[in-house]
Amino acid sequence: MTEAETDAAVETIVPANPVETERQVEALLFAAAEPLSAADLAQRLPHGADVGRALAALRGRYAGRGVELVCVAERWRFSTAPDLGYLMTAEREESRKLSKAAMETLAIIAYHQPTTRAEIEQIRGVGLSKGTLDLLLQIGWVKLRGRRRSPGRPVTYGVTDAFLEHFGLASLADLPGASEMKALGLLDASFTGDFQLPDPNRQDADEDPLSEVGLDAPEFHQDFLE
Amino acid sequence: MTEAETDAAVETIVPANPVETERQVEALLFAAAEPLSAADLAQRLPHGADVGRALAALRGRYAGRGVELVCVAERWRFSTAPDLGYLMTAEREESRKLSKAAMETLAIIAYHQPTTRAEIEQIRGVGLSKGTLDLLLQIGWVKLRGRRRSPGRPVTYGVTDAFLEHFGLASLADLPGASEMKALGLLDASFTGDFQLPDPNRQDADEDPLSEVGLDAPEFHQDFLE
Amino acid sequence: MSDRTYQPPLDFDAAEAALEDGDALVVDVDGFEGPLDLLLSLARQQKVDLLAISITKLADQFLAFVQEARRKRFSLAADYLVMAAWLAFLKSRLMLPKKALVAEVEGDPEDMARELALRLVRLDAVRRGVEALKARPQLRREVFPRGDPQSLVITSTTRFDEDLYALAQAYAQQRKRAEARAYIPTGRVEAYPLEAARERLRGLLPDLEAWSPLALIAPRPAAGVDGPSRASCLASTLSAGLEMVKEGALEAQQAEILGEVYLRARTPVAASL
Repeated sequence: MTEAETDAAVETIVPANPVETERQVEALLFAAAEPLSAADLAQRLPHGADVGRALAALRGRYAGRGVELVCVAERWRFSTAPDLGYLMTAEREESRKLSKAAMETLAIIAYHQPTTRAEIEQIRGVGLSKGTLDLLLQIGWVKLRGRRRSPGRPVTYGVTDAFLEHFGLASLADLPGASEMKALGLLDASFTGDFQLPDPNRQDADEDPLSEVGLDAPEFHQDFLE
Repeated sequence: MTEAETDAAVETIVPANPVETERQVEALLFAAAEPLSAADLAQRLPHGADVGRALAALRGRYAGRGVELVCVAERWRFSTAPDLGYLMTAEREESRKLSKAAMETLAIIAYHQPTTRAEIEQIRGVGLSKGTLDLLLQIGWVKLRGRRRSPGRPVTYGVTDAFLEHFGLASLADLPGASEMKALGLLDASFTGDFQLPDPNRQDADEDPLSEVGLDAPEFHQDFLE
Repeated sequence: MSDRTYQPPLDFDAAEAALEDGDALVVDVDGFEGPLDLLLSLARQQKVDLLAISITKLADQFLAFVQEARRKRFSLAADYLVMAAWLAFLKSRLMLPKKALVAEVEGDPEDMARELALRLVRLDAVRRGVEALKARPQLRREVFPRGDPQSLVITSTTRFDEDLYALAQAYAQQRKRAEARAYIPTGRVEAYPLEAARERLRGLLPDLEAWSPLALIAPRPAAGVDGPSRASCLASTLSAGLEMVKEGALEAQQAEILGEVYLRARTPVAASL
């Protein structure tokens, strides 16, 4: 016999206290993941509880408050008062600049994708802090593409459609090339390094697509405990 | 000009109405998935709103109801009254039954933080099996705080906000019995003095007084990056 | 208190569980988590403030426990035996008259006893902390958060206003940096061998009766042909020339620092050959 059933057994003898029923309904509606019907509530309450009365009393109690008890399709739920909707939707928009490291990392991923963390570090000549890639992933400009078929099977990164959209590019082929950069004075005329624009359609032969690989997150604590 | 700024400009002329502020705070806390700090709330409310007063008023208004306003980890949330827990069979999570060792380790970390593995072992008088701390870290109740400035620079542990939220504690100072333990000097790491009991499990060189280290706790990223 | 009171409960399940966990040395046959745990449970049987417990009595109880366990052939973890030995020692010290002790060397037994009592108090406090925590209403066990939170919360959207120029700039700068860093001398620099320079100078000796500038003497690399650079030719010729000065075959002079170096064959040319 469960605790609730025990209670129910008791409640058949002692009639339900309306104040208590109201508290119970209030708690149930608050904690429920979806709206509940009067029948749902009755089922979960001690036998003999006057659910209708409790709902009416609660509706009255919450009227005009910041939260209201509403009935939709014969189901009840709490929801915030309609006139306060602006509080829920207001977005704070902050304009921010990416750090130099983040911008450079983004640029490398854009021009060299699919690329690995090690390659990024090699080109930048400095280690990449975890936060940098995380930030780019979080902004949604960089995504995991798959894994390189090389020892260690490192994860490969590429840019997203959101990246192209943000920078107003129709495709990766529209990234400024060496000649544009020279024209902009960003590169010396004498720059001769190999400079290839990524082929947007390129699927590296040595890359396993993401879907095939279990990118299980390693247990984070392993990294720190030893 | 952002919306918040617009509001602020208006509100400097019309002072915030306490009743309205209470409604707004109520709505925000109801709608929130996570506890909100007074600062979180203030940020979303028109300028000049007295959040503290609204919280106090709400706490009084909900006292004894089926839903209560509680302060956990220095943030605020509505939650169902503890005595009604038996009704929430549908919402109850299969509770993790922590082992005695894990529970004691958790308690030691909570009361003695920041504390090291060696100190935990010293207090319990037995070695700590590897899985115990891992489990607590994984649940998210314990975090790495930094390193002790003592030979070997051992890692120090502390409890998280999730721990405080789970046990409904407004802050560490609200740990049950903490003040009594403090009065008895039991939380003072140096209380055992120079003399050591024989203790084969103890890793020594860790008797420096507890001192807060300025190190950032390492961040836990969902580290699928490598 | 009779011996029965503290006879250990023989908890074989705990022992087996411990074996499976690989913790056999930590959790002992009797289910106590180490000697301190056992001591605490023995101390509680004295039903007094833990700080006021009789350590000699406690030592007796512990030693009896250890003896009993050995009699029943339970393997005891080493730390139980260490603790037993230490308690026997402490007890003997506590029973000695104070003046018989060499306190300076071995420490005050009263201090040691108080220390042990404090350790037990602290472990006991942790246990009570655990109970207090367990008694609290816990989230999703006794208290429940909003089951269906609304869309909101602090949706601070951050807009990054980076433009393509910044991107190209970031990339170009790195490529330049990488290029500078990646400078590797392209292969070996070919040098004009000293031997060759010496050989050549000897051949030229008959033509060097007058002071001749080094720049004219040194060979000029043919344009468009890979070979030693002009600088290398000059350097090697100078070196070879100085060696021959030392041998007495040549004379050298320089009018000023960094000025042109002139070479001339010494007069008794034939003698040196």
